[in-house]
Amino acid sequence: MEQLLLLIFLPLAGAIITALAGKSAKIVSTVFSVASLVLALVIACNFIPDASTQFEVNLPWIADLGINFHAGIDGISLLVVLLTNLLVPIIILSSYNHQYKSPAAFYALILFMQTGLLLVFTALDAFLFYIGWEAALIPIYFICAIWGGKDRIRINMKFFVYTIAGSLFMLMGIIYLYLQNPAHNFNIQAFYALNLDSAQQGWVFWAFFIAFAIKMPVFPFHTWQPDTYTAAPAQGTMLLSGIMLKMGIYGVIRWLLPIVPAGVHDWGQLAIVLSIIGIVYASLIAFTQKDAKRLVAYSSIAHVGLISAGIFAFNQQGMQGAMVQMLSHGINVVGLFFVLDIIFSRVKTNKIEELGGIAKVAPQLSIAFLIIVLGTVALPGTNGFIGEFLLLMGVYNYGIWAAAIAGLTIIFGAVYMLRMYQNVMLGQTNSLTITFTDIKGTEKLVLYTICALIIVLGVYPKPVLHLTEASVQHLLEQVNQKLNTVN
Amino acid sequence: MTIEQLIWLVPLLPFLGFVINGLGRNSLSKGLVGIIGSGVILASFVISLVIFFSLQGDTQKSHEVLLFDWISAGALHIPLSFLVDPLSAIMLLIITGIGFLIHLYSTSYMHGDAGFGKFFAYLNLFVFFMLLLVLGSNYIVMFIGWEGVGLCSYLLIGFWYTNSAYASAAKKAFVMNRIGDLGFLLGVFLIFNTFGSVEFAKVFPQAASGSTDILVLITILLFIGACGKSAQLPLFTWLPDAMAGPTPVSALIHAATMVTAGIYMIARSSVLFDLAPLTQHIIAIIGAATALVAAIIALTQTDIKKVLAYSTVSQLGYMFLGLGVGAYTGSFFHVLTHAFFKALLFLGAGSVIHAMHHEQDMRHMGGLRKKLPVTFLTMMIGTIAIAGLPPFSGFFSKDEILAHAFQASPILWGIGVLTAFLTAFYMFRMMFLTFSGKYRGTHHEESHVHESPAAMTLPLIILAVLAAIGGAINLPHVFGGNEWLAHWLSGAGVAQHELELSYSTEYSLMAVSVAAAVIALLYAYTRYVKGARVPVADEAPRSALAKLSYNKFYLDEIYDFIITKPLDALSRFFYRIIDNKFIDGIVNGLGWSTNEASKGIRLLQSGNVGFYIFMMVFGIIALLLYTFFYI
Amino acid sequence: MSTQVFYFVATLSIIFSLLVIFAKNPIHSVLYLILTFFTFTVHYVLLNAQFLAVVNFIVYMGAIMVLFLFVLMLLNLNKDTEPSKSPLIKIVGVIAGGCLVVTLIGSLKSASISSPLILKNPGLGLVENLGKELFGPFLLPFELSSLLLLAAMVGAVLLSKRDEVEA
Amino acid sequence: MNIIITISITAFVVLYAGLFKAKKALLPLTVVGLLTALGFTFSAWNGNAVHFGMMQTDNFALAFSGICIVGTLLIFLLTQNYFHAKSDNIAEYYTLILFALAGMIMMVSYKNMAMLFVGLEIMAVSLYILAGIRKTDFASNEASLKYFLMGAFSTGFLLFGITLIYGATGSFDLDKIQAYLVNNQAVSPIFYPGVILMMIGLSFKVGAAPFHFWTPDVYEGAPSLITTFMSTVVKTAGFAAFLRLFADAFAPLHEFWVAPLMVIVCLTLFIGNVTALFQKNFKRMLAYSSISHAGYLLFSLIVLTKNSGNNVLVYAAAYTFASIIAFAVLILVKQKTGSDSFESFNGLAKRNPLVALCLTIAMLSLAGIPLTAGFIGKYLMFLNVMTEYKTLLVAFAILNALVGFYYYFRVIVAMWFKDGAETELSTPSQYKVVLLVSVAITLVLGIYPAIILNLI
Amino acid sequence: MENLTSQLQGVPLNHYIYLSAIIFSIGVIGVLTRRNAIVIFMSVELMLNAVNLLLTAFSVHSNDPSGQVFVFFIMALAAAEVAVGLAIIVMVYRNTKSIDINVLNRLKW
Repeated sequence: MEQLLLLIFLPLAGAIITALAGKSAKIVSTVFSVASLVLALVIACNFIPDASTQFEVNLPWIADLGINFHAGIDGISLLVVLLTNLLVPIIILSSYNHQYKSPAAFYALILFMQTGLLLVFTALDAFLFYIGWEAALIPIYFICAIWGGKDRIRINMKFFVYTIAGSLFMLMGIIYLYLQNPAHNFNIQAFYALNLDSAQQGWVFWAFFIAFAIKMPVFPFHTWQPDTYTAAPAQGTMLLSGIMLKMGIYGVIRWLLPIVPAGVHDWGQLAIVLSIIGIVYASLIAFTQKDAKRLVAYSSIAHVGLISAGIFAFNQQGMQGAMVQMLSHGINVVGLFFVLDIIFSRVKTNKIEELGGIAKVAPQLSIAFLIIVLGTVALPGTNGFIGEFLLLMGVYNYGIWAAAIAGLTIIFGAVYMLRMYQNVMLGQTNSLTITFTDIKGTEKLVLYTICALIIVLGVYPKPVLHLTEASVQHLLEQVNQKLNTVN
Repeated sequence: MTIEQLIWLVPLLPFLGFVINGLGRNSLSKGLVGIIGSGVILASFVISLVIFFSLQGDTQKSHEVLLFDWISAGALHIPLSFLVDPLSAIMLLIITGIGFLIHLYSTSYMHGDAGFGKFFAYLNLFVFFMLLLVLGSNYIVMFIGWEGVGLCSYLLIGFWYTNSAYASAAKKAFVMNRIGDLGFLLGVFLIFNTFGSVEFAKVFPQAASGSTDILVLITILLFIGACGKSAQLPLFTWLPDAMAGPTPVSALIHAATMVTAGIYMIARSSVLFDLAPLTQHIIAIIGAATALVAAIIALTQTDIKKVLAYSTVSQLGYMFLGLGVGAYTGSFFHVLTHAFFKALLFLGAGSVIHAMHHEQDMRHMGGLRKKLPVTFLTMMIGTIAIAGLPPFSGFFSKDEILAHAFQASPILWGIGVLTAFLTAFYMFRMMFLTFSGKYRGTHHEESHVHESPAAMTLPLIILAVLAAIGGAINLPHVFGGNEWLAHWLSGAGVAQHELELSYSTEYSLMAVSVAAAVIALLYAYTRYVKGARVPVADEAPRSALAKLSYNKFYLDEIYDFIITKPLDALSRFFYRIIDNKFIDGIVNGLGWSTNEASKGIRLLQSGNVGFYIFMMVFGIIALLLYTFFYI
Repeated sequence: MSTQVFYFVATLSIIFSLLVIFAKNPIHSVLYLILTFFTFTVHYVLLNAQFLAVVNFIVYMGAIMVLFLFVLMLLNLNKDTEPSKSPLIKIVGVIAGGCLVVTLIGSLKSASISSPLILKNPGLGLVENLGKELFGPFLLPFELSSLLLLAAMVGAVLLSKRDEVEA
Repeated sequence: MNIIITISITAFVVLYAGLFKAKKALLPLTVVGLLTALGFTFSAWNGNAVHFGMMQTDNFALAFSGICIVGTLLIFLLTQNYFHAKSDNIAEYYTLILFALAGMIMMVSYKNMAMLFVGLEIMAVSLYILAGIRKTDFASNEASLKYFLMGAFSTGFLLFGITLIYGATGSFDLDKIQAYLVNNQAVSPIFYPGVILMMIGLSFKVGAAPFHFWTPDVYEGAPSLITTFMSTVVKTAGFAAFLRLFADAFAPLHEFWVAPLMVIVCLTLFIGNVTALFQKNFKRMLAYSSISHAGYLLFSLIVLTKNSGNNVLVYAAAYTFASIIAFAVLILVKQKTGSDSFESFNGLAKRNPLVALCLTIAMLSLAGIPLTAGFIGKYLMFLNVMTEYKTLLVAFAILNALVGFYYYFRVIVAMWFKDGAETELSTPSQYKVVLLVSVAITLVLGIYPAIILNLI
Repeated sequence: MENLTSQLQGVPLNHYIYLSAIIFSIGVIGVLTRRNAIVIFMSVELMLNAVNLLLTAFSVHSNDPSGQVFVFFIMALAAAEVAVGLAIIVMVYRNTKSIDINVLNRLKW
C-alpha cells in the first residue's frame, strides 16, 4: 500500500521540487520521472498476474460524502500505469533539445499531470477518479497554452471546455450512481453491484460515454484534437496523445462496461458504429493532410477508433487487443511526434511538401522513423500488429462487416503513413533539408528506446498479455454475469 | 541432429546476417558484407538440405517446432512455431538455394552501390521473413512472414529512394499488398471463428466439417490475400512497377519467391480450397484472365525488365489457373520451375543491364550475343523453358496445368494455350531484340559492353542447368515418370487430383501447346531477326490493341481515376467540409451563438434605472402570474 | 355610517396618491403626498392605532415631508421643468402598474379573510400597550435600530459634506 | 449577542478614534474588535442560544457569522493604501463597514422577521453610503443612487411580503410561522403571495435574476474595495438570511415555492453566465459571475436536505475567498495601470508570478475545478439537487458552468499567455497576507473539505 | 375615540388588503413613470405606507400589537432612508446638476 501511495505522489513531490528547482528543473524532473518508472517496474515485478486488485489503499478522505482515497492496481491498471511512467521520462528526455522559457514550470506541470494520470489509472473510488481526471487536464492545458504555437489560446480553450464539458456530465453520472448506491459511497465495487434498469443504465452510459468519447476522441467528438495536437508544444502533444487519450479508453474499460453493461448492450452498437466511422473517416482525412503533425493527429483518431470498437465488441480478443494497443499506440505516437519535433526543431516546419530527402542526410533518423511508422501501420513483428490484430479479431467476432470496414485501417494507414514517410524522408534533399543533421544524444536515446520497445513488444507481447489476461477475463465474466441477471 | 534441433537455425542465420550487416553497414568492408550476407544464406541452404534429406528418410513427414507462445487472448492461442513438412522443406530449398545464388550474384552486381551493406541487410531480412512465411505452423506466423516480405519488398523497391518515382513504386507495392492482406486477415479470423484455431494441424482435419458457404468465404478471403501478394487481377499493377528495385531483387522477390507466396499459401490450404468449388472457379477464371492480360501487355513492352515482370504476372496467372482447376501439385511444380527460369531470366537481364550501364530499354540494345555469350546462352535456355518447349522444365509444369485445365474446362485450356503462344512470342521477341541484330546504341557505348564477372555468370549457369532439367522432379506418368513431386507433396497434405485423361489426349494437348510455342518462335524470328523490326517510340501511331497493350490496358489510369482520385477528393471533402465546416462548425457554432447571446443579452443591462425597475416589475408580475395562475 | 368613513377616506387616499405620481411639479407631489399621509393618519385613527397615527403625523408629515421639501427647494426644483418620460413609457408604466394591481389582488383574492375587522382590545394601539411590546419582545431590534439611525446619520453627513481632500 | 455588541462597540470606538484623528490606530482597533468577535463566535459554538426571542445563535448563524467576520477582516486588511489616498474620513468608512457587518450578523441569526428587516436595512443603508463614498466620482455616484433607488423599491416588496405573512400567521417569529404551517392544514391564502414577495425581495438582495439589474452597475461603479465587500460577505449574509427563512420557516411549503424558485435559478444562471462572457472589464465580469454564483447557491433551496445550510456555507466560503483574491489583485492592478479591463492583466505572470498564481487559483476555484474549494461547493450543490434527480437542472447548470470556464479563463489567459507592459505590481504586505490566507483556505477546502462539511 | 372605534366595526379585512395593494401599486407606477429621483423616492414612501396600513390592519385583526411595533420600525427605516437617500441625491446633484435618473447611464452592459 505504501508503494502505491509512493507511486502516486512521487511525481507530485517531484513537481513541487521541480517548481522550486529553477535552472536545474530539467535534471530534477528527469530524476523523478525515472524514479517513478523504477518504482512502477518494482510494482510490476511484485504484481501477481491474477484478477485481484493489489497494493490496495483505502483511506478515508471526505468521509461525510462517502469519498475515500481508494486506489489499487490490477492488471489493466498496471498496464496503463506502466505506460504512463514509461512515457513521462521519455517525454521529458525528448524535451532536452528545447530551451523552453520558464523550464521549472514546464517540467513541474508535466510531473503534476503524471500524478493526475496515475490517480485516474489507479482510482477505485469514482470521486477520486474524477479528481484525477480533472487534475490531469489543468496542467496539460497550461502546457499547451503557454508553450504552444500559433493560435494556441483559442484552440486550447476549445480543447479545455470541450473535454471538461464531457467530464462534467460524467460527474453527473457519478453522482447519480452515488445516490443509487445504498451505501452512499463511491466505491467501485458498490457501483458494480448496483442493479439499475436498462433505461437508467442508458442514461448513465451516455453520461460516461461522452466524457470518454471526447477524451479519446471518438468521431464525431474529435474536432478539438487535430488543432490541439498541432498547436501544442511537442511534449504536450506527446502527453496528450501518448497518455491522456488512454484515460478515455481506460475509463470505458474500468467504469463504463462493468457498471452499465445493459447500457452498453443497448448503445454499444452505436458506439461501435461511431468508432468504425471514425476509423475510415479519420484515415481518409489523413490522406491529404499537408501538415505532418495534423496527419498523425488524424491517424491517432483512426487508431483510437479501432481500440474503441474493439472494446465495445466486448470479447477477450478485442479487450486484450485494446490493452496491447493502448501501450503500443502510446509508444508509437510519442515516437512519431518526437520525430516530427526533431524535424521541426531543425527546419522549423512540419509541412510535408516542404520536406524531403532527409533519409539521405539523416539515415539514423530515417531508420528510427521507419520503424515507428511500421509500428503504426501494424506490421507483424511490431507492437502495433499485436494490438490491431487482436482488436480486429475482436471486432470480427462482433461482425464480419464491421471488421471488414475497420480493417480498412491497415490499408489506409499504410497509404497515409507511407505517403508521409516518403515525402518527408525519401526523395531528393532540398534547400531546407540539405543541412539537416542526424539525431544525437538524448534524441538517439529516446528514439532507440522507442524502436526497441516497438520491436520487443511486437515479437514478445506475452508479458503484456499475461499481465492483463486475468483481469480482462474477470471483467468479462463479471459483466456477462451482470448482464444475465438484468435480462 | 534432428529436424527440431536444426530448423530454427534456418531462419535465424539470415536474421543474424541482417543484424550484422544492418549494424555494420557503414563499418564493414564490402567484401565482408558480401561474405556474411551470402554465407548465412548458404549455411541456411545447407541446413535446409540436411533437413530435406532427413525428412525424406523419415516416416514422420511433419514436424512442429514450438519456439514460444506469441499471442494468447481468450480462446485464441498463437504459438510462434514452425512446421516442417515436405511442402515447406522444398520451399526452404528454393528460397535458400535461389536466394544464395542471387546473393552471390549481388555481391558483384551491387558492388558499385553506396548502399551495399544496406542492400545485403535487406536481402537477408527478406530471406528471413520468407523462411518465416513458409515455416509458420499457423496462419498468423505465416502472416508475419507474409507482411515481412512485403516490407522487404517495399524497402528494396525503394532502395534508391532519392528517386521519388521509385519510392512511389515501393509504396504502391506495399499498399496493394496490404489490400490483399486485409482479405487474408479476415479469412484467418473466419477460420478461427469456424474451427477455433489457426493452426494448420488443427484446422485442416476439421475442414470437412465446415459448411460449404463458410469455406467459400474463407477461401475467397484467403485468395484475395494471394491476389495481392502474387499480383493477380485486379491487384497486379504493383509488380511491374516493382522493377524499380535493383535487378537481383526483382529476381529473388518479384519472380522466384515472394510472389509465389500466394500459391504456396493456397497449396498449403488446398484442403480448404478443395472443398470450395465456387472459389476454385473464381481462382481459375482470375488466374486465366491474369495470364492472358499480362501476356498481352508484355507483347509491346520495351523495357527488358518490364517484359519479364509482365511475364511473371502471366506465369503467376498460370499457376492460379492450375490451382483453380485442382492442379495443386502442378501449380507448385510450376512455382519451382518458374523460380528457376524466371530467376535466371531476371539475373540475365541484370547482367545485360549491368553491361549496358543501367540501360533497360531494348530499343537501345541489340547484337549483344557476341558481347555477352554466357548471358545469352543461359537466357536462351530460360526462354525456351518458359516458352514451354520440351524437354526443358517449363514444358512439364505448364503442360500439367494445361492438362488439368482441359479436364476442367476446354475454354480455360484454350486461354492457357493462347497465353502460352503469346508467352513464347514475347520472350523470343525480347531475346531477339536484345541479342541479335546490330547494336543500336552509340559506338562509344558499345566498346564498354562486356560480359559480367564470374560471380554473376556462375549463378546464371547453375540456374540454367536447373531450368533445363528441373522438369525431372515431377516427370509425369505419360513420360514414364513417377511424379515424384506429387508423392512428396502428398506427405504435406496437399490435395492430389489424378488426371483422368487418356495418354492420347495428353499427347495431343502437349502437341498443341508445343506447336503454339514453335509458331510463336518462328513468327518472332521472322519479325525481329529477319525483319529486324524495332519497337517504335511511344508517340508513333499504333493499332488500338497495341496501344492498349503498350499502355497496360490503362489499368493504372483507371485505378487512379476510380480509386485514388475519388478517395483524395473524398478526403478533402471530409476535411474541409464535414470536419471543418460541419462537425467543428457545430462545436464552434455553439460557442459563437453563446457569444452572440451574450452580446444580445447584455444589452438588457441598459444602464437606465427606469428600465431596470420596469424589468423587475415585469419579473414580479410574471413570477406572480406563473405561481398563482399557471400552477 | 360605520364603514362609509373608511371607504370615503380610502377613496381620498387613492386619489391623492394618484395625484402624487401624476403631478407635474415635484413640489405639488410633495404636497399631495402630505395629504395622502394625512388620510393614512385618519386610517390609523379609524383602526384605533392612535400611537401610530401620531407618529405618522409627526414623523412622516412633519419630518420626512419637510425634508423632501427642503431638498427640493435647496436644489431649486420647484418648477414644471422636470424632464418627463415619453408618453409611451408612461403608458407602459401605468399598464405595468395596473397589471401589478390586478395580479396582486388576484393572488390575494382567494383570501377567505373577508371577516370584518373587529377590535377586540380597544387599548391595542395605545402607547402603553405598544411600549410594553416594544420594550419587551422587540427590545433587541429596537436597540439595534439605533445602529440603523446612526449609520444613516454618519452616512448623510459623510455624503453631503464637501470633502476637502477631494475638492 | 456578544458578537453584535463587540462589532457595534468596535464601530463606535473607531468612529471616535476618527474624531481624534488617530488614523494609525483605526486598523489595529478594527482587527482587534473583529478578532474578538470571531472569538465569541467560536466560544458560542454549539451553544444554540436564543437572545430575547429575537436572535438564535445556532451553529448555522455562528458559521455564517464566522465567514462574514473573516471575510470582513480580510477586506479590512486590503484597506492598506486604499482609502488613505482618497479621503480623510477613513474612520467613517470603517464604521459603516462595521455597521454593515453588524447588520449581517443579525441577518444570519435572526429568529424574528423584525430582526431580519432591521439587520437587512442596517446593512443596506450602510452599503448605499459606502457605494457612494467617492463623492466626485461619477460612477460611484451613479452606483450609489442606483443601488439606493432599487434597494428602497425592493424593500417595499419585502415588506409587503412580511406583512402578508404576518397577516396570515399573526406573528413575525419564525418558529411560530413554521408551527403555523405545520399545524394548519389549510394555510391562509394570503400566505402564498407573501412567500413569493419575500422571495422577490430577498432575490433582489442576493442579486438573482430578474432582480439582478443593480448588481453589475453597482459593482462596477462602487469603489473596488466596497465591491469586494458587497460581492462576498454581503452576498453570503444575504444567502444565510434567505436560507434561514426558506429552508427553515417556509420549508413545509417547499412544494409551492420551489417552482418560482426554479425559474429564478435558471434565469440567474443563464443571464449571469452568458452576460459575463462578453465583458471587457474584469470587475464587471466578476459582477456577472457573482450573479451566476447566486444561481448555484440557490440550488440548495431547490432541494431541501439537512445539508442545505452547510452546502451554502461551503459554497459561500469558497466563493468569498476566491472573490477576495480576485478583487485584491484587481485593486493592485488598477492602482498600477488605472484600468480594470482584461488587458491590464496582460503578462502579469511574467512580472508577478506569485500574484498571478494566486489569481489563477482563485479563478479555478470560481470556475469549479477540482482540488479547489469552488469545486467542492459546486459539487455539493449538484449533489444536493441530484438527490431528487433533477437531472435537467443539473445539465443546464453544467452547460452554464462551461460558459463560466470561458470567462474565468480569460484572465488566466491574459496573465499567462499574453504579453503586456513590463511594470511590476507593488504588493503591500497586508495584501500578501490576504492573498496567502485566501489561497490557503481555497486549497485546503478543496483538498480536504471534511473540516467544513459538518459544521452545521 | 370610543365612538371612532365603534365605527371600525364592519369593514372587511379584504378591503384593507385591496386598498394597500392599490396604493402600493400606485407607488410602483410612480416609480415606473417618473424620472425625477425625488419623486421616485416619494413613490417608494407611498409603497411603504401602504404596507404600514396593511400591517396595522392585520395587527388589529389578530389583536396583536407586534404588527404596529413593526410599523414603527418601518417608519424608523423610512426616516433613515430618507436621510441617506436625500444625501445621495444631493451628492449626485452636485456632480451632475440634475436629479434625472436618465442621466445615470454610464454604467451599462
